[in-house]
Parts: sequence; C-alpha cells; structure tokens
Amino acid sequence: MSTTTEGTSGSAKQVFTIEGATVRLAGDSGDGMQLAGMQFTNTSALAGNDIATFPDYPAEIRAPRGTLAGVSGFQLHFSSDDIFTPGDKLNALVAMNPAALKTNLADLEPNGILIVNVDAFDKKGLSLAHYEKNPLETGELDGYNLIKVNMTTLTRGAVKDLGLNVRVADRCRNFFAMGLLYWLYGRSTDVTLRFIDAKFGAKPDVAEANRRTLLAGRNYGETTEALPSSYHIDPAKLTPGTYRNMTGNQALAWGFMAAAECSGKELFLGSYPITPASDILHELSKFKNFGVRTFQAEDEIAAITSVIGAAFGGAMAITTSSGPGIALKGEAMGLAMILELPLLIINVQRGGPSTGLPTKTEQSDLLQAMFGRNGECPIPIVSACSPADCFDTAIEAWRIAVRFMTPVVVLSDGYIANGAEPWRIPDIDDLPKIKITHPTGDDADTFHPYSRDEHLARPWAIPGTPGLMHRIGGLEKQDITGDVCYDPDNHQHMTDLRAKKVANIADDIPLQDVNGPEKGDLLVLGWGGTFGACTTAVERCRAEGLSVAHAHLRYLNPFPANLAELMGRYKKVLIPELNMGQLRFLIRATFLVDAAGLNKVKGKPFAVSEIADEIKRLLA
Amino acid sequence: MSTTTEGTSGSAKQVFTIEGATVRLAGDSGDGMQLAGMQFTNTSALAGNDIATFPDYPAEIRAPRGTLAGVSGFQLHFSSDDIFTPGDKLNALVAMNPAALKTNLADLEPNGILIVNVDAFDKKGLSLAHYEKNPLETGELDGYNLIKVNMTTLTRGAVKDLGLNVRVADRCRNFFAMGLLYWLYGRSTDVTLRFIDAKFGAKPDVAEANRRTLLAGRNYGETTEALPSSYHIDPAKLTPGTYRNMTGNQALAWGFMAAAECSGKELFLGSYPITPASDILHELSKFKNFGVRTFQAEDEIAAITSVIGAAFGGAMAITTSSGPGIALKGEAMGLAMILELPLLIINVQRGGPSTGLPTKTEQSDLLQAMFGRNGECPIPIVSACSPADCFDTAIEAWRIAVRFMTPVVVLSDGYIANGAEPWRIPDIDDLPKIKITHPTGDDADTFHPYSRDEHLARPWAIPGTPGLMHRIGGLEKQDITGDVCYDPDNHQHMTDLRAKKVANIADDIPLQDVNGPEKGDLLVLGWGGTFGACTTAVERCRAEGLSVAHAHLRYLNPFPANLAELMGRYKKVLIPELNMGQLRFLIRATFLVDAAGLNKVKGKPFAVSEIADEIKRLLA
Amino acid sequence: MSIESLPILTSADFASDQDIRWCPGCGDYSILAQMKKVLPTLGIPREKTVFISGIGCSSRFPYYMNTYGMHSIHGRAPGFATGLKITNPDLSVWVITGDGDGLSIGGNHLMHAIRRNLDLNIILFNNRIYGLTKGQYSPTSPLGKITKSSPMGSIDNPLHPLSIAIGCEGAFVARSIDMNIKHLGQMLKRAAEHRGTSFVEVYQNCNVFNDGAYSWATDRESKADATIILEHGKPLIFGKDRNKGIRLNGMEPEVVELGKGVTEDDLLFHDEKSPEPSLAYLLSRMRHPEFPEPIGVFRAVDHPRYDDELNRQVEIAREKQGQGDLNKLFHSGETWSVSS
Amino acid sequence: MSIESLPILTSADFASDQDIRWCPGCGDYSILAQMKKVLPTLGIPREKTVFISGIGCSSRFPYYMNTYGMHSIHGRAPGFATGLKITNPDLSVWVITGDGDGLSIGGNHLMHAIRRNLDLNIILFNNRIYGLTKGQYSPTSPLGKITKSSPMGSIDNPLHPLSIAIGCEGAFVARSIDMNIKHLGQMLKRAAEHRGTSFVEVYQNCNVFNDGAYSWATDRESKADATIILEHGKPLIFGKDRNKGIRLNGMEPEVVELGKGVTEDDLLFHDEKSPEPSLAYLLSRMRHPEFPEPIGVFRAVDHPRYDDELNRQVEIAREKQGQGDLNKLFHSGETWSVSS
Ligand SMILES: Cc1ncc(C[n+]2csc(CCOP(=O)(O)OP(=O)(O)O)c2C)c(N)n1
Ligand SMILES: Cc1ncc(C[n+]2csc(CCOP(=O)(O)OP(=O)(O)O)c2C)c(N)n1
Ligand code: SF4
Ligand code: SF4
Ligand SMILES: [Mg+2]
Ligand SMILES: [Mg+2]
Repeated sequence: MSTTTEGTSGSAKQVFTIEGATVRLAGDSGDGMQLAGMQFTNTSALAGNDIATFPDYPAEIRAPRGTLAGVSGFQLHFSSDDIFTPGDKLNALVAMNPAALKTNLADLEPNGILIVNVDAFDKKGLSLAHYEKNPLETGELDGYNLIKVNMTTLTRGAVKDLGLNVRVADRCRNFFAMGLLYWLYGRSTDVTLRFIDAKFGAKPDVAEANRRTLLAGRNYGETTEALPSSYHIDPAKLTPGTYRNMTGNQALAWGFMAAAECSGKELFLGSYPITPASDILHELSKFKNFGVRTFQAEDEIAAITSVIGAAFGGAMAITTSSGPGIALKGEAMGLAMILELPLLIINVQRGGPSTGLPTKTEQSDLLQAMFGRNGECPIPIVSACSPADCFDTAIEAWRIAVRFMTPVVVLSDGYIANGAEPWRIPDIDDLPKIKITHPTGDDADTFHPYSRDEHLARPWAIPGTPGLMHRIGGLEKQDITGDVCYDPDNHQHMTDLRAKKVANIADDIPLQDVNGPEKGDLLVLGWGGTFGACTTAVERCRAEGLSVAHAHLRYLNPFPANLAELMGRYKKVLIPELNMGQLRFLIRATFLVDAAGLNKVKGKPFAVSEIADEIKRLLA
Repeated sequence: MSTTTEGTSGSAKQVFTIEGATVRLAGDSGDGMQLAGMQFTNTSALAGNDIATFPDYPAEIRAPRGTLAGVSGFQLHFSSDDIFTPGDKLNALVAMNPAALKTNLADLEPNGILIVNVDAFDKKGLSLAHYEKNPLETGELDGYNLIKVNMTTLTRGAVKDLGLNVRVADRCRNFFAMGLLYWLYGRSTDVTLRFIDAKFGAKPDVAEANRRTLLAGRNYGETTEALPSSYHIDPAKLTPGTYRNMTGNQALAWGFMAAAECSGKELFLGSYPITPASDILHELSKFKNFGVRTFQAEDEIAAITSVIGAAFGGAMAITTSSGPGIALKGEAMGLAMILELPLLIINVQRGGPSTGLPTKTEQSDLLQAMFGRNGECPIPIVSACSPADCFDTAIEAWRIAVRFMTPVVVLSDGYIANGAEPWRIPDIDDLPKIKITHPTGDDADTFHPYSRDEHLARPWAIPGTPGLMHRIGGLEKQDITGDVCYDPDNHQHMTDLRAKKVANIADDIPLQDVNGPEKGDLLVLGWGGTFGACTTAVERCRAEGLSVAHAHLRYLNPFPANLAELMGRYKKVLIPELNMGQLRFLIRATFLVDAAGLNKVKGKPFAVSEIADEIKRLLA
Repeated sequence: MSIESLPILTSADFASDQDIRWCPGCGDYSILAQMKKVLPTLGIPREKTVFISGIGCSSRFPYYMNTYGMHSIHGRAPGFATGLKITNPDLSVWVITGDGDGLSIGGNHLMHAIRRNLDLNIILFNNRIYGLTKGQYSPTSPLGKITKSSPMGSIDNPLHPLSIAIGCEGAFVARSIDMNIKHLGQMLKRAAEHRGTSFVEVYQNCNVFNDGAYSWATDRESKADATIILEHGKPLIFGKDRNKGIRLNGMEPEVVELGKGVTEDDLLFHDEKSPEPSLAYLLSRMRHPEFPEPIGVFRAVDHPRYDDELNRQVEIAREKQGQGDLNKLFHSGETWSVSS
Repeated sequence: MSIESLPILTSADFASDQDIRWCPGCGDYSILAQMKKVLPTLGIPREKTVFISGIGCSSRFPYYMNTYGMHSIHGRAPGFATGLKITNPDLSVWVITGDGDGLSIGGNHLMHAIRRNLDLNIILFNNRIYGLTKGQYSPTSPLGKITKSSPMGSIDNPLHPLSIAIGCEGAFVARSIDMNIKHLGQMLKRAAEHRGTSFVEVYQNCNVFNDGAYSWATDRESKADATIILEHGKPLIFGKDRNKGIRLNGMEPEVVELGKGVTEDDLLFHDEKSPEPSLAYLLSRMRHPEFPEPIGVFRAVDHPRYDDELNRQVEIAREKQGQGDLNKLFHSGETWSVSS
C-alpha cells in the first residue's frame, strides 16, 4: 500500500494507493443493492480497473422486508491487476440493515471496513434478523472497522425540500451508500449521474433526489471523521482496446448475434423464461432491427421444437433455458441429433436437483447434457468460463454446429450469467467468418439428404429450394437416402456414423492449453465458471513454489485430442467442480485417470482459498 | 440324436429324439405369425420343454401386404435341456411368402428344414419381395431341406364346404403351418384346439375352419412324402413346480400386483401408451377386482406426476414407458427424488435415439436412467434379465423404493418384454412380506417430514393422517423440518444425504454372484436382456476349457458392494451390451477397470456365437 | 368425503408457520385470506385437505396453509392432484396455479383435468404476467403488452381461461376478483362444495410487474360499470345505478339501458345449470372494455366424475369377479406341472 | 407466399417414392388422395410446401408427399411448424396430427398455435383411437369405449376438437369426413387459402382398431340425416329429403321439420364470418345422435397473425432504428479505452 498526500480524487484527506479491493453491498431486496452494485461496477470499470462481480439475491421477488431470507447482495472486486474472481474475503461490507449484517459478516476480513445504516437497527429490524441484542452495541463488531451512518436520516435530509413521500425518499438510500463508497475508493460520480439522467429523466424529482443523495453520500465520506483516509486504485494493465462491462448473459446474447452476422444468418430464439437464463431472452428481444426474432414459447418443449423447425428452415436457431427446462427438452434434443440439424441449446445452470435453488449457481447439469435423452445420442458440449468468455463461446458453438451439422449444448451457469467483467470490444469485421453452404436446385440430380462431406456432415438443404424436396424424421434413417430404414446393419452403421461425427470434432478444435509448467506434480483441470478461482488459486500456489498447472476445458464433448497426453504429464490431477464430480466421472470413464475431485454444492462459487488449500493438501 | 421306431406322437413315420430345436415362423404381418408363434410356444411349454421366444414384427400396424417391410416373424427355441436364448441359427423356417423367405433365410442353418407356401410365390409376391426370379426354381435353395407346400390351396380345400369367403378362409393358413410343425415336432394339438374354442367360440364357422386347418396341416405332415420323419423332444428337467408361460411385460405386471399384495397396498399405474411398454398398461387394466387402478394419462408427464401424487397419497404407484417417454419424465423424476417418495419408473427400452426403432430391442437407456435430469439426482436402478425374471425384479424394486423412500428405475427391454419363457408359479404366501409403516396421529408431536431412520429414509406420512400436515416441494429443503431452505451448508448436507442414502442400498442388496470359476482369465459382466446369450456363451466356452465366468448385474445403481473385488479376480472383464458401451462407461468411471466391450445396436439380441467368439478372441 | 363432528376451526388454524414471501401489496394475500376463512366453514378436517401447486408466485400458496401440500413443478399440478384424488377419493384436493403455470406450460393438463371432471378445485390466479420470473408477458396478457420479453408489445392473441374451460365443457366454471373479498369467498366456497372439477379464475393484481391490470374492475368508480355479477335465474343487470343490462341479439350480447322501453324481462337471464354450455361460453366472451365482465358462477352442472367412475368400476369388478386372488390368477389358463 | 407462373402440376407430382404403409382400407388414404388433388390447384410450388407431423399412423403422412417434410415427435408438430413459419414466412406449412397426437400429448401446443394464429394449416385426423400403438382409447373416444386400455369402458369425458379450437377463438375452424371426398377436398382448399391458422378436423375411419366409428356419417342411408352441411349465409337444412332444419330456441339448437308451420326463415342461418364465435361454439356442440353433426366451415374470420406481426415489428424496428450495426451496438453505452 503506498501513500499519496494529494489524492487523485481531490480529497483533502490522506489517500492510499492499493492494488484493489473487494466490496459487498448488502441490504433488503427492496433496497436496490443490485442497481447500486452495477453502478459501482461500471464506475470502476470506467476507471480502468479490472473487475469481477457476484450478484446474489433471493428467489422471491420481494421476500418479506427486513428478513434474513430477503437479503440481496452484490459483490465487486476491482483491481489495477488482472483479476479473475469477485474475491473471497471482503475488504469492505455495506450492511443496509441487521439481516444484511447477519448474513454477510462472516465474509468480512478482520479489521475490514464495515459500514452500517444504524437507522435500520431498530427493534423491528433486529427482531426480523433474529438478533436478540443490537450487535452495534454488544461489542461483537470490535474486530472490524465499524462505520455507523444514519443513512436513512441523512438521505431524508438530503431530499427534504423536494416534497417526496417518505417511501420514495427512502428508496434513494442506495445512492447514499454508493456515494460513500465512491468517495472511499476515489471513484468519479459521473457515470452514475449520467445513469440517473437516463433512467429517471422522466421523473425529474426522483432524478434530483438520487443525484442529491449520491453527492450527499460522497460528501459525507469527505467530512465524517470516522473515515480518516480514502483509497486510490490505478487502472489495470489490460490489453489495449476499447472495453465495456459485460455480464455473461449479455455476452451470450451478443455472441449469438455476432455468430449470426459472421455466418450470414438471421437469428431465431425460441425460449421459455426461467431463472437464470431469462435475461438472454430479454436481451435478444430488443434487437429486432438486427433481424433477431424471439419467440416466447408456451413451454420448453415448444421452444426447442420451434428452434428445430427454424433450423430446418435454414435459420441460426437457438434455445435457452436452465436445468429443469433442459430436462424437458431431452426428447426433442434426441430428434435434433438424428435429424442432424445445426442448432444451439443453452443451459444456464442453477442449483439442483428439481427446482432446487433457482437463483444460485451450480455446475451439476454436465451429465444431463451428455446423457439426458434416450438411445445412443451424442451431442457436442462447449462451456463458457467467464462472463466475457460467453461471447466467444457462443460463436464457437455455432461454428461447430454448422460445420458438423449437429445440435450443440452450451453450458453457462448462474454465476457467469449474472457476473460482470470488462470485455474488450472486437471489431465485428475481425471476427472469423463462418462458412455455410446450402445445396441449391442445381444440385438436385446428385442431392441426397443423408450424404456426407469430409466432416461427415450432411447437406443443409432448406425448404423452398427447388428440386431438393425431402422428408426427415425421428425414425432411423437409411444411410445417404435418409429414408426410413429398419435394417439392422444400417442402424449399427448410422449409430457409428453419428458417434464418429461428434468424435471427429476433436480434430477441429484447438489442443488443450495449459497455464503453468508443461509437466509437474499437479494439474488442476477445470471447466466453466470455476475458471477465475482455479486460475487465481493455481497462480497463488505456483507463487509459493508449488509445481502446479491449470487447464480449463472449453470442450466437454468431445474432449480436446491431447487431453489424455496432457494429463499424463502430471503426477496428479485435481478437478474442482460445483457439483459432486461430474467432469471427474467423464474423465475417469474416458481416460481411466484417477483424478481427485474438489466438490461443493452450496449455491456459491469457489473461494480461491478453497482450491488453493486443496492443492496444498494434495501436494503436502 | 436318437431314433425311436414308434414315435410318442403316434406317427407311423420314423421319429428321432432330439434335444431341442429352433424354429421360426415368418410371414406377412397379416398372416397371424405372432398368434401361431404363441400357440406353438404354449404347446411346447405344456409338453414340458424349456422354451425361449423372440417375436419380431414391423413398426407399422399393417405394412403393405407382401412387402419386405411387412414381414413379421416369431422364433421359438424349445428343448429338453435348460435354455436361455431363442437360439442363434434356425433348425427350421416356415416362410409364408417370398418376402418372408428373403428376410429370414440367412438365419437358417445349412440343410435346415425350409417350409414354404408355394402358392404365395406368384409374380406379384415375387416382385413385392424384389425377387427377379423365383428362388424355388433357381436352385439357390439347394442347400436346405426344402418342403414346398400349397398352403393356400390346401387351406381353402380344408374349409371349402363352410361357405366362408376367400379372405376369411385364407386367414386360417397360419393354423395349417402350425399343424404341420406340430406334427414335425410331435406336439399335441390340444392346447390350440382349446384356444380356438375360447377365442372363436362366438363365431362357430371361423372356429371350425381353424380347427380343420390345424388338423389338415398335421395330417399333411403325416402323409406328405416330403417329410420322411418327425422329432421327439423330452420334457426339460425343470425345478419341480407348476409352470406357465410368461412374457416379460406380463411378468412385470403380475410382479407389481404381487408387490402390492406383499406390502398391503393398492396398485396405481399412471401411464401413456408407447411400444413396447403398452402391454403392461393393458395387462394391469384388467385387474380392477384386485384394486388395481390404471390411469391412461394425456402424456408421459401427466403419467409420472399422477404417480407422484398417488405416492404422496400412500399408494403403490408406478409409471411405465419407453425411452422417448422416459426422456419426458426427467424433470418429474427429479422432483420425485427430492420429495423422497417411493415409486417405480419402468423403462421397457427400444431402439434409439429419438423415435428410433420402436419395435426393436436395445439397452441404450442406461445412462439416461442414471443422468437424465438436472442437478445431482441419484436414483436407484434395477434391471430384469429375462421374461420370468421380470416378476422378481418388480418386487425387488418396490422393496427398495419403500425401504429407502426413493423412486426406483426398472429397466426392461423389448426383447424381454415380448419374449416368453416358463415361469415357475410361486405361492403368493411364500413371497416375503414388504413391511411399510406410516406414521400416525400419535406421532404428531415428534413428527418431522425430513427426519431419517436407519436407512436414511424419511417417514412416509400420508395425507389424511391427523396432526401430520406438512408441505413438500421441489425447492431445496431444510434437513429434518423439510421447510424451504436456501442455506448453503444445508444444500451441501442434503445433497450428500441423498447421495449417501442411495449409495447405502449397496448394503441392502445381495452380493453379486458369479456363474463359473471364482477367479480366472475372463469375467463376462452383463445386465438385462443379454442374460441368456451371456450364460449360454460362457457355458459353451467353459465347456471348451476356457477360464471364463459370468456375472449378471440386477443392480445398476448402486452396484453390489463386492463388484470391484469380484472383477479384480479376473484378468479381463468383457461387457457385452446392446448399446455402445453404457455399463462399461459406468464401470470404468466407478472402478477404473479397463473392461472390454462387445457392443451392437442392430435391434436384435446377441447371438450366443457373437459373445462366444468375442470371449475366444479375448482369450486367444 | 366423510364429514365428522369436528372441533370448530378458525382461519388461524389454517395458517402454517412459514413466513409469507409475496411482495407487500400482492393480490395473493387476499386470496390466501379468503381461503383461510372459507375452509373452516366446510366441515372438512385440515388433514383431509391438500393443496397442490405448480411453480410461480401463486404456487407458493400451499406453504402457507396448515394442511397437506405439494409445491410441485411448473404446470403439472393437475397431474399430481389426479393421482392423489384417484387413490384417495376422500381427500379434498385443491390445485393452485397461475396464468403461466396453468395456461402456458400447463395448458394441456388443465384441459384434461377439466374434461375428466375429477372432484378437484382448481384456482387459477390470473395476474396476466409471469410474476416469479420477473415480468414476462403471459398467455393472458393483452395484445400490445410491453414487458421484458415483448419490448415492442406482445403479439400473441391472449387465451381466455374461462373460454377454454368451457371449450372443454367444464362442469363448474367461475370467476372472481382478489379485491372483491366477499365475492371471492363465496366463489371458493361454491367451488369446494361442487362435486367435480371446479375451475375458478381469480383476477389478481401483481403490483410489482403488472400493477393495475384490473383497476377497471376494482376501482370504486369504474367497477360497477365494468363488471356484472352473475346470479342464477336472475337477469344480467349492472351499473352503479343498476340501470344497465345485457340483452341477447341473436347470438350476440348487447348492452342496453333499462327503462326507455327495455324491461328486465327483455334481458338475458343467467342459467348456471343449463346443460348446454353455449350460454356460459357467450358470457366468457364478454370482455372489458366492450362489455362489463361477468364475475360469479358461469356454469355449475352435475357431470360424471372420473374418480367416482373409476372406483365404481373397481367395485363392479369386485362384485362380478370377486376380490382378486393372486394364486388363482397365477394358476389360471394353461399351466403344467413338473414333478421331481 | 410468392405465386409465380408455374408448370402445371398434377396429383402424381405430389406423390413421393415411398411405399405407403397404412393398413388397407384406412381412411388416411382418402385424405392423402384429396391432399394430392388439392395442392396442384393452389399455385404453390412443391418446394414451398412443407408437411410437419407428430407421431401416429396419421403422422406418417409427410413421407408420402413429394414436398419438404418432417415426421417429428409425438404431439409437438405445431412447435416445429411455428419456428419454421416465423423464419420462412413464404412457405406454405401444413401440420398433420391425430386425435392422440394433437389432443392428448399435444393439446397445449395445438391450443397455442391456434391462438397465435400463424398462417398454418392444421389437419387433425380424428379416428377416435390410438392407431399406431394398436388400439387404446383416445381423448376423442366416446364414454364407455372398450379398448385394450379400457376393458370396462372409457370413463374420460371426451374432448371435442372444434369446441376446443373455438375455446381458443380459432379464426378458421372446419370439419370434414374422409369418405366425403369432394367436401374434404373443398375443406382442404379453403384451409389452404385462409390466411391464419386453419384448423380442420377430419373424421377418419381406422378400420383396424375402431371400424365404423363414423358409419352414421358415411353410410348411404344414415348420412343425410346424421350430418348437416354448413354453408355461409344459408339456413341449416338437412335430411335425405332436406326437410329438416335447426332452429334456435334461446341459446339451444333444436331439430325441426320444415313445413308444418316452420319455414326456412325460422331456421338458424350460418354465418362463418361472425366476429363473435359463440355461434360456431354452439354448432360444435351439436353431436350425433341428438343432432345432425355439422360439417363444413364453422368459422372463417380474419385475425392478426403472429408471423405477420412479428415480421412487421422487425420492419418497424429497422425503419425506426435502422438496420442493426453490431459495431455500433458494441460501442454503445459506457465504454472505456485502454492504450498501450
Ligand atoms: C420447467 C420450468 N420452466 C420454467 C420455469 C420458470 N418459471 C417459474 S414460474 C414461471 C411463470 C410464472 O407465471 P405464473 O404461473 O403466471 O405465476 P405468477 O408468478 O404470475 O403467480 C416460470 C416461467 C420453471 N420453474 N420450470
Ligand atoms: C413421447 C411418446 N409417447 C408415446 C409414443 C407412442 N405413440 C405413438 S403414436 C401414439 C398415439 C397415436 O394416436 P393418434 O395421434 O390418434 O394417431 P393415429 O395412429 O390414430 O393416426 C402414441 C401413444 C411416442 N411415439 N412418443
Ligand atoms: S411479483 Fe407480483 S405476483 Fe409475485 S408476489 Fe410480487 S406482486 Fe405478487
Ligand atoms: S391402424 Fe387404423 S389408423 Fe392406423 S393405418 Fe391401420 S387403419 Fe389406419
Ligand atoms: Mg401470473
Ligand atoms: Mg387416432
């Protein structure tokens, strides 16, 4: 930590330069914590920091006010260094009420900054949080840097002459908290002031109230003696380029649009709302001027069947859902597979089984993606490893789908979907084109719907093309002609062909790369949203001298061609997953490698320390 | 083959005593081959032979008459020895038309008996079968013992004075063929004459026509010079008892009824028709006087949800389907699992993927049964290995379901479902009771819906019981109380608990037994309908001096507790499956055992020779 | 259902110990309150009462009732209820569903439950929006509705729950409004008392994602003109001053003013017991703002019930064939003996 | 749909090279024949025509047409058709389904397709039985039907396809009979020509598992008395001697004899264009044997079509916002630059 006497923020107080910080805003679901978190994120990103976020909110729309179940949190990690996770331990926590304090305190580091809204610590608030005594008074918070702020009072004061009713006024409290944090971390209020203009422009008094509260919060930081100093964080050394913040769901949506453009297709989405996938539907439904057509189907089966229909018709067609919805799509996925049509099935995973924990993250649908349908039915699977990575994953999935004429499953998860990080904006012209050829009427004489090209892909002949009329369906089909066929040998042949086609994708995807030594004591093998935690843990352990490398799989079916060889170069393999060992199961079955697992299903991402500790335990 | 001068059949011709024979009747779907096959089966069973059958018919209700696609076949293997399969090679083939000849000839052994209805070998018949020349005249059948019979003419002659129209008369041809076979294998016509009375009693002229044709066929055998001798087969040395013929579907249905009786429950079936599972629904719907309630639901989802509702209400509740229907049940299976209610989900597997080959057999839904739903969702799986074994499997599945309060998947397949074998009738009072206790109003003070007994089973408290009112659902539930609970540690705990409960079943099921040496060069590890082929192949190889044993898994999740140890006693493990290696995948992942696979998806069971050849290849 | 002499229960006895997690101001509270009020009047013990729901805000209902309950999966509640009722005919089974749960993913199960006419009470909370998933349009959202998934306005012609129920020839079909608590209580009671599937649509305000969807039907000024209360055998009269009525012009209803040559006798008379459901269908087609929307019982006729019929078949089978005997069954037909 | 000047096609041009695998005598043959007759008269090229079906005997239909086709999965054909039509509005898309496929497992999709009113032609082959799975009762089987799965008789009140379609306010709803080939051809043509979802129920005989289900409507002696042909603007007259008619008594239809003081003008006049579907609903309720069953077009009105509306929104969006530019989108809102 370095000290500057004159803060870049123009504060009169002392300013320390730090590498970064992890901050969580926690309050009632009605307190606007998600909005505050997003603003803090954008502001930090625009300040040039690297960022990672973790929003966490209850399943209820509005759980009863002030209760433990109603707490909503937003965690932001920002740094002048490359970061990959929203952070394990909090440097600062803002607790808007007693329930938020109770459910979040455990994550605050010793001596961490703890800002509480004391006004909310009244009898009712304390009892809703099941506090028998007021923790602000028992001394139990002595181990923290406790900053008590009369946030409600101060907020009401700031807006008093605007004539708003109390409920509306109190809803500005989140801006007060933001203002205070902005001061603390030397952030500019510009982004949020612009946001206020755009969002509340139509209600000038609300806009003004939010503006005033934001600034009141900032000024409070500058004036209160409780906060003797503030922090400065340098911009991160990111690859040059223009950046914006992206959540995983938005990146998927935009990735699909980019894939459509790169392949000269119009995009069709058939979907049925489900948490945490719905935002992809919401995002894509905004872009009709891009020729994006979204169809909110009556259920998940109608969604995927509409997508198969659209794919038959030559569109770039995708369906989005989460675990329970994907379970419903199994039968139709089998049809898509035997029809050999290109389409994407996106699973933004959440806590299972059954309805499970709808707003929590988990990686427990991998085996469902592999095997969740009848018969021998191989479907390629790709996964995204971070919010920004969703963009590339979307494009890559579509590339595979059309090259091999196959449905492709894309796995994301709730953590990636709602988390945000900086995304370096590509030039759309720099993205590789995806070549698609449809046979035309000129091919009529030689056309066979189930003939094959060098990738074993069948031709994508679309209705409307003269001379290529043909019928497809879910019964086993004769090789080449595609006619219904009950011949025993043909069934074996077609089963083999379909398996081989998918297996061959291994030759068309990059070899698996590794972060760390080429060989050594331990390989951490991950997939999906654990990327950040694995990366950070492995780097930390390597910094401590351990011989450990990290490989993170994008391709889960088929695996990259060098995976067996790669794993063989390490004495041990550790597979951390937010499930009970699903990738490990596939790795063991496929390669007979006795990989160790680090498994957790707690609705939360891994802490870096959990993985680092396990690495150390294995290498001890 | 021994010779008797005076046949037991009272034939004047020479009679050879043989161990057994494999015979196939093949004709057009409209020719009544399935009926004839069933009669031949019953007759042979009643003659005391061991039997095994393999019906094989087209997916169409009535494929176009005379075409290759329309051929329907029924294969019967009967013997004085224990047999386990319907036989690889045919000793005799009856071909009612050219299409039947074409599609079945390859299975007939050299010099095998080939009976053809020459009347059907006219221009139209030949051309429908894509014969350019009449094979009866080209000499291409010289390698067989060809018996040409004017079956149509002879049948019409036999019924001529009954005044039936030609179409009705011609429909008796299958009885002519049966009569001929009955003579050939020294079978009594009694069973079939009784059947004719029962079935056609209401139409005396049809009954009479069938009777006459049957006897005409038998007499033709006795008189025709083409057949110089007939065969005699001694009764098999079966375990003493009373026997009847059973198909797999019937045995499942009766097994469920027995399980209901043994556990003091009434049976509820919620199902939606699908081949080859529908017959279970048909069978059970006959037994309302047993308190069996069948509900033909609007779809598979309604079927399983009705079953979950009935299980909640304390019934013995089951749902039956095949692969595509099971795919639709995935979401609800997840719910059943987290509700921890006992119920059975039966999958009579058929050829996949997608609609696949509906009337053909396959074992390719094992991984679907394991993983076909979202989240960490373990469900026990048991499988039946033969038609008669379905009875015991049904009871065992229910025993596990209620002891552990869990849904259980039962895997059968089209081969078992439609195949028949002798079933030794148990005395219902000898079947072990299945003990079920429901908490009562007296337990109200201590009752918790998610408390656990020594099997980790929760109490099965049923609506209607005073004082035990509680709510269950698909969200994660708090340990013991069952209340909705989003607590991270609780989710981990409950996930672990549910997994452990299922894993613990391994302590409650028999250790895996082995047929053959305790240790040796090769273990053939099978499951499901391959039982007969595996048994016969292994016994044959052992007879040839090879060191090979056979273990056949009833329990697929969890595996028997000694399986790892057992496999370790053999140098190699071979897993033959009618899929591309699904059990092998589970075995590799679970035990890291590099088992070899013998895999086939041709819509047909294994031939014994296929497995025997592979054993020899592996041990060469 | 066996009705015994019971301790007298109160609304509070039907409240479970769970915190209620609907948004403050949600119309669901009012339906819950009425249900808790009505149940003690039915003479059915709590333990004989079961609530089964799908997924949605509305579907959390069972957690709040101190009865048996199941919060199942999205859209499938009628299936669970069917299996439960068939096997336990003496239970009083309620299905709680939403417009998305019941008419989007679950439309088919709803339709089949209604046509089978098991003795179930199905209450559909129609807030014309997906509440739990935070505000997408639903099958009952009006054309042009702007939501998160329809930023340019919904283009799906809405479904009308009662028209569909009558399309399936539902035997008991009714409608009420969350805010009209007395009427709502009556409808719940009528539904409970009807034998066969009772289908009740409740207009329910989602004050977070679709606030005011029914203000025309609940606002003091407009409601008398915008709704019409159906009463069996009575003419269709409405309006603040009860001076307007509905008259039939051929097959088309029209609004007329009373007086000015039009008397009550010229009006359409409601007949909830009409065996022919065409009148009920026509009433279900009267929509705001062209017409006052009817609330009340559209149809209440006695139809055979699946559960009764099935259990009757069981009885008949037992009478005719005797109680099943497995040993006898196993030995029926062709058997043979092998002796040692 | 772009209609170009085309080579004149014949019925035979629409036949595929696949062997037809229905049972001899099955009513499906007749429907296939009429379809092949009608299509060449529409002026739509074969390659612009697509048949999509579910699973069932009826659903094998696409294999026999030399057009594009998909034999999909059980009950879901409307979903495939919807996605195809949305993305390819110039295709002529037909959905072929059965009473099990369309009303049992697929009831919800059918309902939603009808209400969305995409320009699809849905033909439901109603043989009142599950043919392909060998004879279980279906949702349209009459009460008491004895089948493999209902040995004591079905106890499910049947669904009536047209009542349901009208319950969803279907814009084009018609019925015909396999054996009445001229009428059937007309109905298929009317369905094809109607813009929006055309729903046609065809009474189809399954001579293997449900033979004679419609003999009253096809037998020479009975059909004139047992059916009534709907014609727009004409009174409902029927009978061998065309001396019987349908009159409205309040909301209930009744059979009257003409003459004896009853004139044609007293009869109910058919109005397929009535914006109010109550008449069509009432007609759908006329059932054999109480009434002659109507065949013909029950309803044909112009409603907004989902596919049109969606594509209109795309156009409007493009007009208002300009054709989308990804580079612009990516750089919209808050961005920042990092330089090396
Ligand atoms: C299979 C499945 N698909 C989707 C969802 C997500 N989901 C939960 S509730 C709901 C809709 C709720 O709408 P409605 O039934 O109207 O209930 P409300 O919340 O408005 O009361 C959806 C789409 C789910 N839980 N399961
Ligand atoms: C998911 C699924 N469930 C069940 C089946 C079995 N199945 C095939 S067709 C059919 C019913 C056919 O009845 P219908 O739609 O009336 O057609 P029909 O054969 O009478 O023309 C059923 C139950 C299936 N193929 N897929
Ligand atoms: S979101 Fe709407 S329906 Fe759901 S609880 Fe809140 S107000 Fe009620
Ligand atoms: S079973 Fe019936 S519907 Fe199917 S093809 Fe045969 S006659 Fe036609
Ligand atoms: Mg709703
Ligand atoms: Mg049918």
